[in-house]
Amino acid sequence: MKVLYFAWVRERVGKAEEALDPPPAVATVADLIAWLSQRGEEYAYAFEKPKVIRAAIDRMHVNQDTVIAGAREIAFFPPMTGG
Amino acid sequence: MKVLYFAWVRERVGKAEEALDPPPAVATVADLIAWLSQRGEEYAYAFEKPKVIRAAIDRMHVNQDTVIAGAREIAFFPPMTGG
Amino acid sequence: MTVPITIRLQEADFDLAHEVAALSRGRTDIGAVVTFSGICRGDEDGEAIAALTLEHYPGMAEAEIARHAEEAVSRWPLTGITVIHRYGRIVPGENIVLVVTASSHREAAFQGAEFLMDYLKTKAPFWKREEGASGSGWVDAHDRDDTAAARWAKP
Amino acid sequence: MTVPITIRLQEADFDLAHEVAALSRGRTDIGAVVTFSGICRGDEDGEAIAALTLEHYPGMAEAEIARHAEEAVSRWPLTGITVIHRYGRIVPGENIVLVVTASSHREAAFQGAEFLMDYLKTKAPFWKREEGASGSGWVDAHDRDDTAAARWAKP
Repeated sequence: MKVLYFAWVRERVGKAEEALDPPPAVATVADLIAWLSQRGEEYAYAFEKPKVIRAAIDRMHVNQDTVIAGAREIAFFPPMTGG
Repeated sequence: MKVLYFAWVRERVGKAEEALDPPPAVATVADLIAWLSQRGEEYAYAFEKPKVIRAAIDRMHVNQDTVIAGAREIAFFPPMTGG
Repeated sequence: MTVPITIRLQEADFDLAHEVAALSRGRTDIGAVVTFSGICRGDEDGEAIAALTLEHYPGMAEAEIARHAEEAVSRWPLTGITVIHRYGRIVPGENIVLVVTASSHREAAFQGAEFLMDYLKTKAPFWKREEGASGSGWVDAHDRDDTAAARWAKP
Repeated sequence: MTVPITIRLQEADFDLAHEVAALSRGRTDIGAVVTFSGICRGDEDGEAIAALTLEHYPGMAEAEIARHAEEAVSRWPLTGITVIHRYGRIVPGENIVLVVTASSHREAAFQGAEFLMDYLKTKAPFWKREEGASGSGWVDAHDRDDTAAARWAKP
């Protein structure tokens, strides 16, 4: 799956997107955040306050208990500040 | 005092303004409406539903129980429909 | 700082972009500008309208609008207000009224514009006469406009 | 009749008058047009701002705005919507966002514009980075924007 990062999540992770293939035990968005957090310091920093992180699956806002099976594109970002 | 009429009150009275000098017994706006209504058919028609009529004294909205003493300009008109 | 308030009653049309630019040009304290344009529609409750004619009470109309603009400034942190109301004959598609409010934040700009429009509809001394397919006549006041204006009444 | 909805994300500035004209030209079913312009201010909570940089999620931003525009059309009798949101670097005094709503009556136009702005502030995937006097950083989301958006939640 394609994983995208925006705003300070992108800056902390150090990249805007990457292709990832998490193990089957990573079932939900929250699982994916926990799994990512273990991938290195930059991820641990980006996801240090997981409750602040917003997520979208295939360009729709989702809660962190949403199942990620079948997702093509998952994005992580801070609360939106547009308008 | 100067008395002004607007919109359909003006059309029914048949004039836009006139100078009037009502007798001292005409104390309030309601009194003035009643006194005007006796001045002729055109006035009776304009003021046939006195509760519908709005009034202003010296360009400020007033209720019909407002005293008219000292007024320089009194206007009568239907409910406003601007905007 | 005095809040710039512009009020004009005129027969001529107005230009939305010009009025917004006049209010905000050279300023960096404005974060939100709301405009309301009231336009003459081609039908009213299903009946075709050929034109509206707007009568007003010169002198009182300006004063009433100015009082309400000052009240809006006292109630919300507005940084500018423009109100233009036309009178005379207006055909469908033409502008009738413009309200522009500026503020640092959007809530004040929206609230100020709604407040001013509700008052213009119910308190400003203007009267509309409609030329319709079946003759012409004065427009009746709408209860819904009084209801809208009542929400701004202070306790 | 299908309600015309125009949504654009762009780096370039927009022209308010052009967008309003594009929405209303040649139509006589519009009685009210509300516009909201969001403008980059020169200070935020007292600190001078040199510029904002807006990042967005291409693809999702358009889709999110379109969904909310459709929802606005389903909730109020709107006859047209235009939403333009800029991205990239924006200096004080420049436009950030434009919402235009048209309706036959003013209530729907105001409500639709406020609804869309509250959602743009809280749900559309845009992020602002500020360049201030004491460095630069991402703008925090405001609780007051969530509160504003929550008033539109359906029971």
